[in-house]
Amino acid sequence: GCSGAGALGTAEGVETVTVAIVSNPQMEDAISLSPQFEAENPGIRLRFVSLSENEARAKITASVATGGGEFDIVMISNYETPMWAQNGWITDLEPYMARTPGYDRADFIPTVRDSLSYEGRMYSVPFYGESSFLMYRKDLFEQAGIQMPAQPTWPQIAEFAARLDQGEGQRRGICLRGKPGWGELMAPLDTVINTFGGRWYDPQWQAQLTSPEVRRAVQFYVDLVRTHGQPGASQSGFSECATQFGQGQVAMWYDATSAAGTVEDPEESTVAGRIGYAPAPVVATPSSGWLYSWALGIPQTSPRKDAAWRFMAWMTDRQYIQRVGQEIGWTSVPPGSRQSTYANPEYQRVSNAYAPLILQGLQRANPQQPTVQPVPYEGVQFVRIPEFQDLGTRVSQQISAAIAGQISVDEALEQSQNYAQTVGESYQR
Amino acid sequence: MAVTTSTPPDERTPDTAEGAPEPRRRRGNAVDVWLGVIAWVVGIAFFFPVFWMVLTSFKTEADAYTPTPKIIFEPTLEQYEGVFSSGIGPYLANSVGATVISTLLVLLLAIPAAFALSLRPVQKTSDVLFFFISTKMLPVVAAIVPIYVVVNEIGALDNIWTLIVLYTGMNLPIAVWMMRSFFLEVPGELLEQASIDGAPLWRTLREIVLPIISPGIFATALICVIFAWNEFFFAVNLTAANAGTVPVFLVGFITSEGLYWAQLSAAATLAALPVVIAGWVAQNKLVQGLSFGAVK
Amino acid sequence: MTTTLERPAPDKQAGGAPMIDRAEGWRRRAPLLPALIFTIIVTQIPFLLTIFYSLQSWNLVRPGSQSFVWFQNYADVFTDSQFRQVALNTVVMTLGSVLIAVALGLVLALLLNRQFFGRGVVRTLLITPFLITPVAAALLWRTVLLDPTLGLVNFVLSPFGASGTEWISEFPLASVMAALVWQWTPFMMLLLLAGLQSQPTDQLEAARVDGANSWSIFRELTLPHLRRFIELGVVLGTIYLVNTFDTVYMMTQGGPGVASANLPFYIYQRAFLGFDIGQSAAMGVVVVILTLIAATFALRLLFRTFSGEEEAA
Amino acid sequence: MAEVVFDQASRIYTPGAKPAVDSLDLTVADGELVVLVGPSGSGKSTALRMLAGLEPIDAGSVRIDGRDVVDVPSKDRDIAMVFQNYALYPSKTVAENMAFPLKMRGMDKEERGRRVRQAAEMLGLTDFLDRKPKAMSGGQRQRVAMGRAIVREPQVFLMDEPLSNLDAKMRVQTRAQIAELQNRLAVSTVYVTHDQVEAMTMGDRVAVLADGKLQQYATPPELYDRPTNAFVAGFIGSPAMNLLDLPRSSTGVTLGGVEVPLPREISDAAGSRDRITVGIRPEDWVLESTDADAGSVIKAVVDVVEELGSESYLYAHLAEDTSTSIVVRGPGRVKVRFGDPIAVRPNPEALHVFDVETGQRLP
Amino acid sequence: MAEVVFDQASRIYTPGAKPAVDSLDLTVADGELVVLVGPSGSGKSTALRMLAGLEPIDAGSVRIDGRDVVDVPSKDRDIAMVFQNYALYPSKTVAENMAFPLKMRGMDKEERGRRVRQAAEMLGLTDFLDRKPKAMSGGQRQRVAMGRAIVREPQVFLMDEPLSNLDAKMRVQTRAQIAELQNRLAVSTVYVTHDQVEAMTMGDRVAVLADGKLQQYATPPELYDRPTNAFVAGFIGSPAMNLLDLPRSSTGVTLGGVEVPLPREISDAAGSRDRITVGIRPEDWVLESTDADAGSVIKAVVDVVEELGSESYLYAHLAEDTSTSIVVRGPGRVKVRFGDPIAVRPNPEALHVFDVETGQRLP
Ligand SMILES: Nc1ncnc2c1ncn2[C@@H]1O[C@H](COP(=O)(O)OP(=O)(O)OP(=O)(O)O)[C@@H](O)[C@H]1O
Ligand SMILES: Nc1ncnc2c1ncn2[C@@H]1O[C@H](COP(=O)(O)OP(=O)(O)OP(=O)(O)O)[C@@H](O)[C@H]1O
Ligand SMILES: [Mg+2]
Ligand SMILES: [Mg+2]
Repeated sequence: GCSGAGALGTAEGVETVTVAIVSNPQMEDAISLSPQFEAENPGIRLRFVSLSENEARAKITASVATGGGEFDIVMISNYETPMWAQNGWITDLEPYMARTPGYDRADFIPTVRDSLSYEGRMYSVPFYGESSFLMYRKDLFEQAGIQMPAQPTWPQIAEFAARLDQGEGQRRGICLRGKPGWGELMAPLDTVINTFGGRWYDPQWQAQLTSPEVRRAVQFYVDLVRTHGQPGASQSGFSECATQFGQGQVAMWYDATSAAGTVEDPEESTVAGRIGYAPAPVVATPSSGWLYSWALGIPQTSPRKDAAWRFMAWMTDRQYIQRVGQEIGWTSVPPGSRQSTYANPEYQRVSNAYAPLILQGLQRANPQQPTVQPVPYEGVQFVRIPEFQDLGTRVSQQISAAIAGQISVDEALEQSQNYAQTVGESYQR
Repeated sequence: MAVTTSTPPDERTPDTAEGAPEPRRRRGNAVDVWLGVIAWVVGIAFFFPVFWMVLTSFKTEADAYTPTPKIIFEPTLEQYEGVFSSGIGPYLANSVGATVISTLLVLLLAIPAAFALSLRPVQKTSDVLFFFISTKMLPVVAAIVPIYVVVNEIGALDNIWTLIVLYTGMNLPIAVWMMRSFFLEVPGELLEQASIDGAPLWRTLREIVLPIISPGIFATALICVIFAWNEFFFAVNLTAANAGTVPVFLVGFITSEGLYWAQLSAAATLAALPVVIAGWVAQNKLVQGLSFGAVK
Repeated sequence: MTTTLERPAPDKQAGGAPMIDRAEGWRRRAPLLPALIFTIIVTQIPFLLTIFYSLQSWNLVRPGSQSFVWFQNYADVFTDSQFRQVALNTVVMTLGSVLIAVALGLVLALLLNRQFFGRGVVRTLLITPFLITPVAAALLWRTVLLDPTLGLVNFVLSPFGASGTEWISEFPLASVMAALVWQWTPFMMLLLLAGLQSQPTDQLEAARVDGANSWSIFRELTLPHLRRFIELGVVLGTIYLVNTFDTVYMMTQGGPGVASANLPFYIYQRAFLGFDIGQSAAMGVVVVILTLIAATFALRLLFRTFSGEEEAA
Repeated sequence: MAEVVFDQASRIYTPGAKPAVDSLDLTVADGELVVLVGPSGSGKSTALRMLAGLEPIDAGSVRIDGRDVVDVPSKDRDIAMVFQNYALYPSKTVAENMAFPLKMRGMDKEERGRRVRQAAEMLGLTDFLDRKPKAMSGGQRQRVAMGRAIVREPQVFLMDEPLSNLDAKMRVQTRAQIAELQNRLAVSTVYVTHDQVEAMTMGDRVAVLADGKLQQYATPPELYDRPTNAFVAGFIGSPAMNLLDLPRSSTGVTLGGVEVPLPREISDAAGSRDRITVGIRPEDWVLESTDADAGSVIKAVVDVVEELGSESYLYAHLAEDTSTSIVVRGPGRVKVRFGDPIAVRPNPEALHVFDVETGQRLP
Repeated sequence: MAEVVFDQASRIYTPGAKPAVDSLDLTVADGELVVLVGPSGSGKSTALRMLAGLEPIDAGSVRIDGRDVVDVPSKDRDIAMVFQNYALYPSKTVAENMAFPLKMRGMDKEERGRRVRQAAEMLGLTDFLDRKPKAMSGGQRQRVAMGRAIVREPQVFLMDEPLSNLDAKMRVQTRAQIAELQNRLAVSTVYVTHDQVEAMTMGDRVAVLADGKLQQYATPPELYDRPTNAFVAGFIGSPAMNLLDLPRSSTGVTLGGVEVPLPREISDAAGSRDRITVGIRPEDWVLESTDADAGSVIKAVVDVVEELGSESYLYAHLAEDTSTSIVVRGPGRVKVRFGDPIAVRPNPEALHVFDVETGQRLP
């Protein structure tokens, strides 16, 4: 009997729902609260597979695309959801939502909800949503006599970084992701490219990565991180920057809004309470924050869709937010999914420094028109085509190499343009 | 501090009457001492990262992140508690299962095969051996795609038995090679004597040959255990929730929201511990096994 | 009976003997079969499938993209400058690590092949890196040792003004190799130590009496004696290191760019990030062919090594 | 308790190559101890292994107690074998080693124990029954191997150089013990050695092999006194017989310028040959005074003197013909030293004469 | 070409334990061949290795050519050594093996080649110069090892059982060759063996060691004729001297019920002892007719007869006292067989007498 004997010591008799998730603090909280769910639903056992972002994405994509069926719930983003819905790989959740009383679909932040829909129907439900913004050390800015503008521009940020940089081995000006991966380096860089007026493709699917706008943007990013950025830049992603910023080793950090929860946690951060927030810096566009959501979906192959939905609903409804707020702390609630969260006075009390900015960022993000000129694709910090995972990662490797100083920005973009062109060609016919 | 075999002067036999020469010393004593010191320094240098890992695992995260590394701190077990509470248990169980079962399978298949190959009349012995070892030369990565597809087709993804089969296949060639060289060390007369004494082949194998080569079997098993326990490529690509092994757990442990060195160290220490202890205990056998029995 | 004797010898051979021989042969060969069949199934069938896939265009994330393209994938592989870069990396990484590990291992083996206080302890310390799970070892190197701000290496080097070096981004290949060398040196040391200890002492004594000093003894006798063990170490080390995946995956993810990517990692990326089954299969086939060419030489060596040994035994 | 017959038995390892054992004809009478002796590579072990069933018999047949055993596997031939390195099972104790063949034959435990104890007593191994072979000396191991062979009470004992791993002293002791044991048990025995002293001292009959071919099969005295050819003559006896290739003269042969007369029957047998090979054992030289008349004695110069106490051997070269060396047995105490001249004369009664080409004995 | 002196030299492997070599005093004269002989573990190899500089000298001193070499490393002692397994360098050809010591002394290539060729010629190795040792037979390897020693033209040759890996025939041949070579080169030589035949045949003088202590140091005939103690008496000679522990009687001793008179000086030396150890070499028995008077001959029953051709050895036990075994040398051809009675009488002139307790020679 090989069925169900996949692991040694599997408990038989109850329905086990396997959840593939990206390991981050909010998900860890969900895991720690999940025994409550199991207590409320004795017929369901949960099993979590938590992986870091890159691994999770590779694993989940492979599993869902090949119908591997290891998972009943997968954590995916607004990048995958519409495509996978189109491919018929994941389950339409509208009927489930409709059946679930009190599950307030309308409460989801509209841009987030739309980004998780295909033909108007939601195929995944957001666990949290994020945009990007700039975090900075208020105390340091004060010391240096710098005033953060309400809507900073990138050149201003570069200047601040220079002024706050204490040199090698000491506190640096800014932390920017440099670790390869389309979900790592590529995300903030894409917003910079967009706001500099660059784009991946023109409407004829001609790759545009060597255009002057993209060049300028990338050169700016690379120069900034190389001159005033954190040490080990080409290896640092979200986690490394979180550590650097939390340990007071950089003065600014441009990254996901979800970072706020971490850096404001006094247990893990030495700078909690001394942080200011500003919208994503811009150049040529009015706003430049990204739109991203980690959401939960059910692969079509899952034989336990009802049980899976029970847990997904539990994890994404309003009560869950309450539960986290009460049991773990209001700084830890998953942000950016429900409007009601932002109306919650308890949440407002702990998060008024950044919460409005997050909501604003999410609402202003414009995946349909991310940059100045028209594009044939959707997405702010990604291009929603299946090849982008690979393309984005490969391009990010090139840029990362440029950040490491191994190659020049031009060389990196040259190579990237080749990749992009090859991919673009398959869309031209 | 080097121990030499020379006798201290006062222990000399007293009856060296006439010549009673000057105290005897060993040549190059100073050099010996220095080389010993160098060996110690190098040994400690090689071990230091491991030591530091273990040390870090007893720190709090705050103690772990200090620009000046901390040697003195208040040790805590909280990281280990953290690792265990984050569910290393099933992964450990999977690792143990995959390692033990695949090693047993390897032995079960390799012992008869090596025995057959060490006996005279199997024709094309060296072809077969060549085949076995050449499978080791082929990069696994070239086969991962079809393996993934096939395993997926038969619905065996994330199944511990998949890993067991693959680990068996991975270790079998080396095991056959090693064991054969051990078998070759068994004097032919013993087999002949056994056949004159009327023992059937399997009985000869069981009663005469296996006891002789048991150190070799042990060494082989140990090496299979090391490689199976540490295997990562198959594990990361073919398992998910059910059948993940300890290295996979370790990778999952690097959360995307922050590297916790201390906790990571605790997890890494736990992951490495079984094999390290086994290796320490059996290091002599290991030498024998690694040199393919080329050393008696 | 005498008639039997008159018959020419081959006659008798042709009669009863071969029948017995055949049955006997099978009886002796039978124990080999399970292992052989198992190995063929587990290792050969996937390779055949690899060849099959390599002739297709098939991207997992684009359903319905599967079609026969014959050698298009191979053409793409050979025009991929990254692939060439990665192939070169693989050679440098594998051979470099193996050779450095062998050289260091030799030095350590020589150090340990003498009596000194606590020899057993030192050996135990030295072999530990080999036993550490490679994933853990890679993590250890990436964080505890090579981290630019908190790493021990920079801490130790800071008095020499070398602090702040971003080892992993500035010297990605070297960093990975350092970790590999750290793990494999103990293996080589053990192997060579065993080799040293198998050298007959009377030869060494004869050389001393013949007037050789330590260096001459090493060069003229010990090194030739160790050759077989060095070859074995190189071949085994290459077999395992050419397949290095975990260290690259955990330390650098092949980056920056592809500066530290080796073929296993690159193919993995093509397969599990790009989901380009056809491309990755084609690369796999190319790698197999290249390895087979290299392996034929290596195996010759190995076989000579081992047949030599049997001769001596 | 059986007669063993090799009947034109041959073994060809590599088809087409020279047989390792070539049409061997040999009969071992019931209870007899026959020694196979010969230089290295002469096929002794191969012949023994054919009898043991460890090598196939490619032509001819081998019979034990009248039964053709060509197709009988080793274990059914009812033989016991003692190997050069004893082939003791290292993982078993002495008692288990000795009991193993009995166990394989399904003998019950009690009977096994009884037989093992009995054999152990006979060989003085009683105190070692619980030891592992590793913890025993060479001589003790040898006795265990003997014990394992005799508990079986087989029809035939086979021994392949069973003493060659022992030191000289031990070898002399043990060979007498084995001979005595075999006498007592009266089991037909084939004993292989390359040491002619062992062959001479132990064998009821001795078969001399060379190049896979039987040279002579006879009792030790016959072998010594009437070797059938120059090979056997040179092989048997230590130091070896002096074999000199000499020109004929009218009454005999010329050696070192001296006329050595040959007995009539030898002279006749030599016929019209120009040269013959003359064999003189070291003890068949008579030492003469060096003052003796030049024509009647052979003068030589001593190279080496070996004094064994009870006798001595003088290695010398002829004064007349320095390229010819001879070995002469002298009394226990001789005065001569390196470089001294000696004078010798062969005892004409004890000469052996062989054909120069074929090496065949002449008379 | 040097005198070698061991002066109270000792070697203690394990502090506190019995020395492996205990205060050895030994002088090897210039050009002399001295054999160290003794049973296994008696310290022969250790003594040799002390001389070679391979073992430290824990007490006393060793002098070569008058120079104390205690602190001189091997390579500066100007000695050459031949090891039991020859210790040839497996990765080098025969020529390279032989040239190695010369190369290490910085001799130029041409001169090396010349000397190697010369030595190879002397040893008949010219055809093998390009072979690796692996491809050579035991005897050839032995000669290569000899060659490597002689090219050096050292002050002292050391040989540790250089023949023990050869077969019996080869050993007899080679020992004469070595003795002759040493005679010719006249290099002081220390030769270790546990085989007393080798010791007797090769040594100018023989040092018998037991338990690390020197028992006797004398020429072979002296050793044979006047062993200083029962150990040496039993060790030298093959088959070994019969050593019988006998009660005194008025005129001599009683053996097998027969009164054996002792010569006067022995009798005197034995003094008032009740029992003495009497040693009789196998050749010192006189075989008598079995019909002889019971009082005058000793009756025995034959266990084993070893016929060597030129002589024979009868292993027998006394009829009167079956637990006493004796070895008697007989003529080349004897009629007696297993179980036959014989009658013997010791030659009273050739008796050796030792103290029962100390084993010291009495007269
Ligand atoms: N397994 C084998 N394959 C091929 N030839 C062999 C084999 N065994 C022995 N021979 C050859 O057969 C011949 C006889 O060998 P055998 O071992 O019987 O000699 P032997 O008289 O026992 O010699 P030794 O005294 O060295 O033991 C030799 O020429 C040997 O090379
Ligand atoms: N390396 C060593 N360490 C400790 N004891 C030793 C060592 N080598 C020899 N001995 C002991 O010293 C004694 C003399 O040994 P040695 O090798 O000199 O004997 P030997 O006369 O050469 O014997 P053999 O004939 O067996 O070679 C023995 O008791 C032996 O056990
Ligand atoms: Mg043989
Ligand atoms: Mg010795």
